[in-house]
Amino acid sequence: MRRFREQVQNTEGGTDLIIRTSVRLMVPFIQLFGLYVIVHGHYSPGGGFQGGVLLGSAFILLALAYGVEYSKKYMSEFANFLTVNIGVFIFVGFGILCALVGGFFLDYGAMANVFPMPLPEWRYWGVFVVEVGVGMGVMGIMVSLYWDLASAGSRKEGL
Amino acid sequence: MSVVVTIMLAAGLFFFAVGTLGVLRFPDFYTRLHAAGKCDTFAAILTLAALALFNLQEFTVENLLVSLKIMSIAAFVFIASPTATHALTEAALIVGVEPWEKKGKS
Amino acid sequence: MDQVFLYSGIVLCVLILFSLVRVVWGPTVLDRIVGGSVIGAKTPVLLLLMGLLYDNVGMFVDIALAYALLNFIAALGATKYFLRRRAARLDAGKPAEKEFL
Amino acid sequence: MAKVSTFLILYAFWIFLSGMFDAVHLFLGAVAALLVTFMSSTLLFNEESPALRTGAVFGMLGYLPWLFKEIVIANLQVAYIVLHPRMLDLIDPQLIRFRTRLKHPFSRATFAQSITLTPGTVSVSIRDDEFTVFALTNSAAEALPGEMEKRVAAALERE
Repeated sequence: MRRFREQVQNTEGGTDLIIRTSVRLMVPFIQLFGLYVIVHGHYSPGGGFQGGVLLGSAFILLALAYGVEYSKKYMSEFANFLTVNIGVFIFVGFGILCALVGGFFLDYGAMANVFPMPLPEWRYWGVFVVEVGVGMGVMGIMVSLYWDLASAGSRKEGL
Repeated sequence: MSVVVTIMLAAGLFFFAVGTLGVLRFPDFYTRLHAAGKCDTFAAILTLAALALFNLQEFTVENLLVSLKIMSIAAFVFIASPTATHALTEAALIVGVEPWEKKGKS
Repeated sequence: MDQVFLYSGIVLCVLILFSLVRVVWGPTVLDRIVGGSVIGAKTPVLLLLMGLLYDNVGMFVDIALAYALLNFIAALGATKYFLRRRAARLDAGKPAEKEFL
Repeated sequence: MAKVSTFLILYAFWIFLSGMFDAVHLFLGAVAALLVTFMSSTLLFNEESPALRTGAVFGMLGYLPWLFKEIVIANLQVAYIVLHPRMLDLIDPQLIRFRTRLKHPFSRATFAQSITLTPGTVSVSIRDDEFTVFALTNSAAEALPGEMEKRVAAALERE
């Protein structure tokens, strides 16, 4: 038994086929589930934050199985940067837009002043836009937090 | 229908109990993983199938979709649980957790 | 039928309590991870039972799906973390710690 | 081809996740499925995966019932060992290694997962074409690779 263990230890760092295959099969469905949670935030538990966490965890799973360097093929650092900033921009920008047209911050009903649509419709679409923004921001922050913490700042290797 | 659901639920709970007992009783880490990996997968699939079947009692489209979701949890567990078991075993072997060996063997 | 679900939920809670023994007293860190993942395998079923008792399965099934998923990531991540920590200690010339194993 | 089938599978998954058939949600589902297809189309079907061949799908359908029967046997065996009062007499843990004839990475991963789920064995690692397996009892150790490898080969490696 000891001899076997030494042999396994000496070949450390080999490709781990099992984890890779199952992660590869799971990740697209996890991403779709995250998007579903973001879109259906009104009717079921969840919303922007939870969906963002699920989307981010899909990329974290990819980085765990394949390494940070490989997972950047699916989510480059620049794309991550863009995602975070556009998400925060959508959230804050929509809130301030509501304030500019005569309501409070994030007061979706006020948007009816500029673009006539029934009030419940505006509530629905306002929540939807803000949740998309929150989801993008949370997802990007989760992924970049993982990259920084797991590779001690170098963003090369990962766990 | 409800008899079948009850039997499947009871069987699932029995295998959950076996898995937990195995995790408590086995002598070392690797043998514990045997109990945890196998019994939990099978018991989770059994209980989830029972709940999906119960949910289909009144057959509507909505209930069918919820049952399909429950079965997708089962499919997810069916792929994920052996993977986690494999990762834990390999990690323990690399880190060097001492295995339990039968007395009288070299 | 609600009675059956209620008692099943109670049995699952008791089993989770027993699994906690392994989490608290497990001799090695990896034993604790196994205890955690054993609890995590029972929790989606418990959530669904709760959903059936409250007549709101459609809501709880989403939570159960997300829980099963995050549980898998937690087990994988913890495993990778301990592997990496050992490798880092060996690279720094220190012996691999025995107090956790 | 791979992208189209990924999109179709993801869209079907979305429809049964969502459960709403109005135009807005179907459109949002199409957008989400396109987004995921764009992000990770090389994950679900790539050169490692034989899943695009229809023969492999039917082979898998034939293989799963047998695997399920084996899982039931495995659980009964574990239950017998756990509930036996003198458990330590029954078990004899040991590591074994063997070479596999399977060529395809996907079928190797399937084989490893099946080993983990079936009686008395947990797969430890795959290095090149060598499997390391942790067996709980002597009889389980002697039974490998055995019938299961033949069945996996028949299911997935038919050309």
